[in-house]
Amino acid sequence: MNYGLLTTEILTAVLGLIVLIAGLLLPERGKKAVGFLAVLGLTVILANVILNFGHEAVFFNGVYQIDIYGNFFKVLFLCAALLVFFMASRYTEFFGQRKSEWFSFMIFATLGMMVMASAGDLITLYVGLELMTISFYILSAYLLNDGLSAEAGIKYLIMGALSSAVLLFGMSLIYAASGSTVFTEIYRTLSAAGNIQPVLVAGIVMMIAGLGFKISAVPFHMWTPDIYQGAPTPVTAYLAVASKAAGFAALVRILLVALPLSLFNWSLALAVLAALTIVIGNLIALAQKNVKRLLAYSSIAQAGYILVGLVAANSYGLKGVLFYAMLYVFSNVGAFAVTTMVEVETGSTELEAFNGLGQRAPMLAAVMTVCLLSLAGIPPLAGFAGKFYLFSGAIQAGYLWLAFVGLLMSMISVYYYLIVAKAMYIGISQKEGPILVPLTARLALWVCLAGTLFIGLYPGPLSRITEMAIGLFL
Amino acid sequence: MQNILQISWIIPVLPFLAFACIGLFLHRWPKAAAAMSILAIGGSFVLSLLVALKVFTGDPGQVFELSARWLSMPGLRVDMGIMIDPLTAVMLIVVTTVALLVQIYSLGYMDKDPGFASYFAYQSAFAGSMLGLVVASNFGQLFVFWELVGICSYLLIGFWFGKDSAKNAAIKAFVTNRVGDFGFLLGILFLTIVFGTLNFGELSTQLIGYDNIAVLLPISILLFFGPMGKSAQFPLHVWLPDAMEGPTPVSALIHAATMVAAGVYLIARAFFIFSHTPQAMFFIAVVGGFTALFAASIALVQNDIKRILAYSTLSQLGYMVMAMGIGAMTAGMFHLMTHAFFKSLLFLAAGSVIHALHEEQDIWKMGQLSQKMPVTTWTFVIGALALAGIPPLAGFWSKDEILLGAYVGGYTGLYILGSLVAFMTAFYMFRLIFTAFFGSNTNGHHAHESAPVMTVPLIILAILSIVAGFVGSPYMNNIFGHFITAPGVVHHEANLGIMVISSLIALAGIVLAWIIYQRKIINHESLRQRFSGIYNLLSNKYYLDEIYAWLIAVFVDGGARLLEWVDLKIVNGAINGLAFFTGWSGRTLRYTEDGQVQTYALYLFTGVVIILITALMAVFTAIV
Amino acid sequence: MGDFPILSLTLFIPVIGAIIIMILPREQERSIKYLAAISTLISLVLSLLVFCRYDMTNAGMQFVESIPWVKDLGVNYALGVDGISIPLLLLTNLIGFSAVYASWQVAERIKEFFALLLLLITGVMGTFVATDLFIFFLFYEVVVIPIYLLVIMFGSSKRVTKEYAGMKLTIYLLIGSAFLLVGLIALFIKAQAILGYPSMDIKTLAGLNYPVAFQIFAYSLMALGFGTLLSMVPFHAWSPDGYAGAPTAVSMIHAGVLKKIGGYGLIRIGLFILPAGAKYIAPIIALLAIGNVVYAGMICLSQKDLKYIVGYSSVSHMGYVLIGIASLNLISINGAVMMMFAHGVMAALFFAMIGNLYHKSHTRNVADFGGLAHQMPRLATGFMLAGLSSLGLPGTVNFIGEFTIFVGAFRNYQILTIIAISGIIITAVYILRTLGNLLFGPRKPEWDHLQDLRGPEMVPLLVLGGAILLGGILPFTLMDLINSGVGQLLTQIGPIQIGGIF
Amino acid sequence: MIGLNHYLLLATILFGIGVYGVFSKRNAVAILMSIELMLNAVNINFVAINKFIQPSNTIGQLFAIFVIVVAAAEVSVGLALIISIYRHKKSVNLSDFNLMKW
Repeated sequence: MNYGLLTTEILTAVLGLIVLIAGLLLPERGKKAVGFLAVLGLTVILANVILNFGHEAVFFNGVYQIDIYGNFFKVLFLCAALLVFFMASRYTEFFGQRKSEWFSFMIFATLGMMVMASAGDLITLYVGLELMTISFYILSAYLLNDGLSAEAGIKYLIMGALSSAVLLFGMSLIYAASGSTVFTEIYRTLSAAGNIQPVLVAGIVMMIAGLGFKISAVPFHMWTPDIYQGAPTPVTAYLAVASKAAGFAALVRILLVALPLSLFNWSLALAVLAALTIVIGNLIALAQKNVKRLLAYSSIAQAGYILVGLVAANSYGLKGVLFYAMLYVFSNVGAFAVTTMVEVETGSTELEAFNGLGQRAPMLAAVMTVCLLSLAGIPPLAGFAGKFYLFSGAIQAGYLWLAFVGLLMSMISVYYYLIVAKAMYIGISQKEGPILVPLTARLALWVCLAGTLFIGLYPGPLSRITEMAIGLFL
Repeated sequence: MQNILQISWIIPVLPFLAFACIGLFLHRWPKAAAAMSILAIGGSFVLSLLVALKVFTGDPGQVFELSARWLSMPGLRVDMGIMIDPLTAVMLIVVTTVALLVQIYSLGYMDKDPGFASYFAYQSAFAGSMLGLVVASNFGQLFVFWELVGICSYLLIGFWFGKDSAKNAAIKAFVTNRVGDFGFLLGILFLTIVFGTLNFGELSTQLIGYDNIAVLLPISILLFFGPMGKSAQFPLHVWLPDAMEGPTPVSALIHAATMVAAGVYLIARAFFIFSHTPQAMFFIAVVGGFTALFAASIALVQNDIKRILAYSTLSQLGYMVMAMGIGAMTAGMFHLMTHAFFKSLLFLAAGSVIHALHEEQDIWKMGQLSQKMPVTTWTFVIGALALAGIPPLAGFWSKDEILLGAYVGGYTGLYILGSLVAFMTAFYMFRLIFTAFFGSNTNGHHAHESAPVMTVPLIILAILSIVAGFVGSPYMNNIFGHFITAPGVVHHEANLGIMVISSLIALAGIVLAWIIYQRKIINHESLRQRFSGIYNLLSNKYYLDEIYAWLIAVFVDGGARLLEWVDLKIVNGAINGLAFFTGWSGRTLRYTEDGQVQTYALYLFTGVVIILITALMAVFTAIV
Repeated sequence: MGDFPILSLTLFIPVIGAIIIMILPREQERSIKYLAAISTLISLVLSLLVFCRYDMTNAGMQFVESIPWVKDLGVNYALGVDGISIPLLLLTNLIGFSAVYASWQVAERIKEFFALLLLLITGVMGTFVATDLFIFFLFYEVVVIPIYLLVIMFGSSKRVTKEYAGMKLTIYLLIGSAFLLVGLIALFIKAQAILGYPSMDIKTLAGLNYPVAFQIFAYSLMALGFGTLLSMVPFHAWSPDGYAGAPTAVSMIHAGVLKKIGGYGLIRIGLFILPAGAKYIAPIIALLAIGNVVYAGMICLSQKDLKYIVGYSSVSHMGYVLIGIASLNLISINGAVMMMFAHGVMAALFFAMIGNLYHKSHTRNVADFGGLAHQMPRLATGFMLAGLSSLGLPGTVNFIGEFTIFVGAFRNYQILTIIAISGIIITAVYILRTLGNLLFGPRKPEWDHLQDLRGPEMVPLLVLGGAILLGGILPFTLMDLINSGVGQLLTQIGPIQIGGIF
Repeated sequence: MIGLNHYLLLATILFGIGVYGVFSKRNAVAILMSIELMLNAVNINFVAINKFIQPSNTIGQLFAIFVIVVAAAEVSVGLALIISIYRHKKSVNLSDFNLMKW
């Protein structure tokens, strides 16, 4: 066991604590440095992950696994966190004194996700998940004076706790069926047993429900719009991309390592869930007038697309899951970044707030348009390549109908993305003059734009990395 | 001299070059444009003469062919080429002569018209297209130029586009022709799939011994649709009278002498196909004969000088088509040639009158023109005599040969019909002459003779109207018949009896007109009143225009509105309905999200329970 | 020329132009316009070069470029042209160049306009030069968004608002492409199963033997997708409304080339890869094609708005292309490709003239006009040229297309072709009526202030009009090229699968 | 004798009561308590299963301890949130929190 490979997690924990303490110790004027510290720290950690990308190790009899799959998600979480930090530079002013703690909670949430991605055992998974979730309870309610934010916090708390209970109950049933909590052990015992016990089925279903909550799959998605709308926008961005990715990271590993299809065919059930998620997410999004809420429904639909890859559970499908999760970071953070700028400028995230953005800030409008269309899956943007993988996987696995549903709905989804574009380009804004975009935020926007375009135009590199990452399942 | 044939492709190209030059460079200089155009057609005329000389001094059966690849792929080949045989040579002479004279005449007639340059451009384009049609070596090329003469006709009919009537007449002409071309094109397509070639020579070779009537009959009938449109045969004749909205020289050239005769030329050119199917031939003969009678009857009561001539043209075209149908191809072509000369003469002379009277076309508002405009009058009379078939003018010989063909060929009905038409022709022509040129009305007193640039062409054409018939006269070896012939065409011995009868019939028509309109022994007003039913029927052209207009309004425009409704309400409605339904379901579904955490929890648990039950059921069924 | 990447250059010069335009300050209006004109001109010259340098004796893909792109999908960045794609590439650039000039009068947000326009042109071009299915599809949908933005920003609202028109156009076409995409992916997966390795190379995919049932399934999806883009009845509803709402340049490009991607796809992908499927579905397509010709043609008769007339007429003309494709023989497909080119230049010229007139008079209602030939003889010439080629007059390139299609189609579908040919009468009626009411008749003094075409406005007329006449008078220049391409394609499919009459 | 099934039944009933509480209560604190019930049901599960099925190791009991710890953290954050919200809204009634819907 090479404990050196745990540096990433350890460093992240340390960074979180340092940032927390620095916030307390530093004088009021020096608190600006906290954000800088957080960014610097995360960059170092990111560099560390990338440098050790190919190294694999199993800790404590499989309880914790460092592998490319996990590293891939760690890079994803770190990128997302960095982008969110950059783009939130102006927004953090709203947090006032509690700004420095915000960074630390974000880092702890990241740590939780990392643990989820690498967890090889139910207990570890649970701990990581709760670390992330509890951090997000706090982050969602961070603007305590804002009624919406507080409401988002309490709703997330209750729903989150509830879903944890369901998840745990499911875990306990799996434990009952297999007598173990380590994924590889579970598989070994169950495959030796041969027959399928109803207890196991109930356990799988409840666990899918618990994790399905995190990825906001229908019908466990109900919290998503409210929390996304109420939470501070950068938090929403992080919640949307990273928390969802972490949920998928865990779900894929559990389902494929501990409970593979050879054991029990969960794929049809997931396919139905995926289809429902895609359809309902997109349909309700059509009727939205608030951009954050619209993006929330859109993210439900996106979860449906990613699920398609898991349903397929073959090379293309799984690659698609990872691929899509990664591009989703760039596209969705880009969209939320623009939303953040608009919110800071106008104090609103209603559709009207975006009116005339094409004139006032062409850059913001362009990034928003590109990112939204990437989410819609329009070539040559990243989303198309991702969907191509996902639906190739689905068709290869025989889910032709799912590909039909998914692609049709993704074309319908263009409607609501274009409604935003329409507001930006032909809406008439109340105010005139350009919108100030700080340098850091500008950087985030450029990265999102470049990432979305690059992945779309040249998917080769990312596809090779995902290919390595899914090696462990095939 | 073979060289002259080698360069004969220049004949159709020259006018096209003139057209391009005028269109691109010379449209600001009308005089130069006109000079260019006349020079070009003059060149074509000279070349045509040389070509004709070469052809008519040679062996009648020889065919010279030259072609260039134009559109080709495995299974389809349309060449642009020339095919020179006696038939072509005759047509070349007719077309270039009349076109040249008409263009010269137009210098005077179109003087001071703002569109002078474009008029000559169109004239050149027409001349080029017509010559291209004439020399065509295959059906594809023929069709190309067939359409091109159509569009030139459209442009020239609508030349005075400021007038709504001209605009509508142009559209009517083109669309009616399109109906004919529709069938013609189908015929061509049939030919391609049956014989795999469109070349006249190859087709005629393949047709030797070919007797599958079931294939040839539809082909012949479909091909005949083309001539029905272009040569204005009933029931597609309606455009030609309206086409008189164009400038009169245009009517003379296109709608009397050349383009409308293209249909007849086509039948002659493709005679080797038609002659294979007696049924088709009979159909052609009947259509032609009916058109001849039908149009002549309408011409009896028309008052517009150009319309009388137009119906006369229709009637004569019917005559030619009938000739083709009864197998007298030589006679038909002969009549085509003589008709070209005397009918263009009549039109040009009428144009001279109209010009002098400042666009007055009603014959009842003319009168006593003979004193003011002697040249015009007497050339017109020569033309009319030729048309009526008074010996020894050109029309006599050609008409006589057709009647002879009908009589000897056993088509007695058609012979009687033809004679009747000849009588009517003589009558209505001299009704016109006695009223307009010799009548008592004094409206014409301020008229004056036209300029030499207009009268010289009249005189030349008058001479041609007198002498052109001799080339086909049986008393002068019938050179025409020697050269213009085809397998299946029968030449009959001259029949003096027929000649005398037809001359007498023509004379009778003239005399009757003289009695009624000059001597006024019979009052034409009271005649009109007595036969008011027939008169109205005839003067309203059998109400065909109205019937067509009604049919178009109901079926075409009504159908269009119906389909538009279908498109808007059903096709678009379905789309909008689907879109609305999608949006509606979104708007409805969003109310599941009611803001209450406990509702959310309810959904979560319900979801879990449903999936659980389904999964367990699936597992149990699998176990059981 | 060797390794010189002429196709990539042709493709990306407009993109470079667009990027520079985006960088240029908003005030540099002249430079922006000139830059757009120059970049499209360079592309046009390059594509003319390709046209001239293509070696017809050695048919097949030439000027090939191939770079491995995505390994696990078997995607290569592969470009190449043959006799089918060159005419369409040329068409794109002819229209693109003209469209820039037809938009010379755009006064607001010039930067956005020309940048988007150039992107649009690249997207369209890309589909014609791609020899890889993935790259093809990438370009296939690139165009959707620039079009939407151009429509809502610069379009016009008449019977329908521009917002509605733009949205309808976009969503309709995207939904069509969803079916197509399912078909493409299914094809890709199937081919992978047969080959044992992934490949997106169109030629490789075409070399495989797919089960007939699969071919029918995949081809019908493609027919649906490409058919929608080609405005196959009853999936045409986007077309008239879309053109009516779009600004001139977009209408030109959309009607001129974008639609043709549908036809191109049906030949290059549908027929080439899935010949047996094509054979089964062809009669249905032929039947719908008749719907296009007659149904849409009849609707033209009752339209009042110029753009609707041309919009429905383009639907009607696509019927010829469809029946050409459905007839599955060399002649008919040659004709279909020719017709695509022909209709492209014709429709673009029509829309350029309409756009010019609308810009000056602010109305497109035919009844408002009359006698315009008095005031605007050059515009009238443009309209006449477009109109006459629309009704398939010999001497215009459209005649060549229509005639060839008729000859080819008549071999397989006599009755349907006869009905289709009746379209030439319908077309004549509505085109001549429209032109008559628009250009001829008494002079109307309220239009005396309208200026005739001049300066840059003449460019579309000269370029597109020249193409119409040149192609019509010297058809072999294009037809030999097309024939080499189609011939090669049909040879590769093999004689067994493509029967003459079935 | 009391066997595994009895424990599992107890746990399920407890879980059911928790679920019932979540649906029937309006007070946020009460709902949190109901959720605690559900978590405790899980704990009973773990411990019982550990005892009856896999007595060789203590994974189940360990898991239960983790759950207790995490639940404590969750509740503490939850209560803090509820208190802070109560300061602003003067209510902990969940049906009052519906600013965001549809």
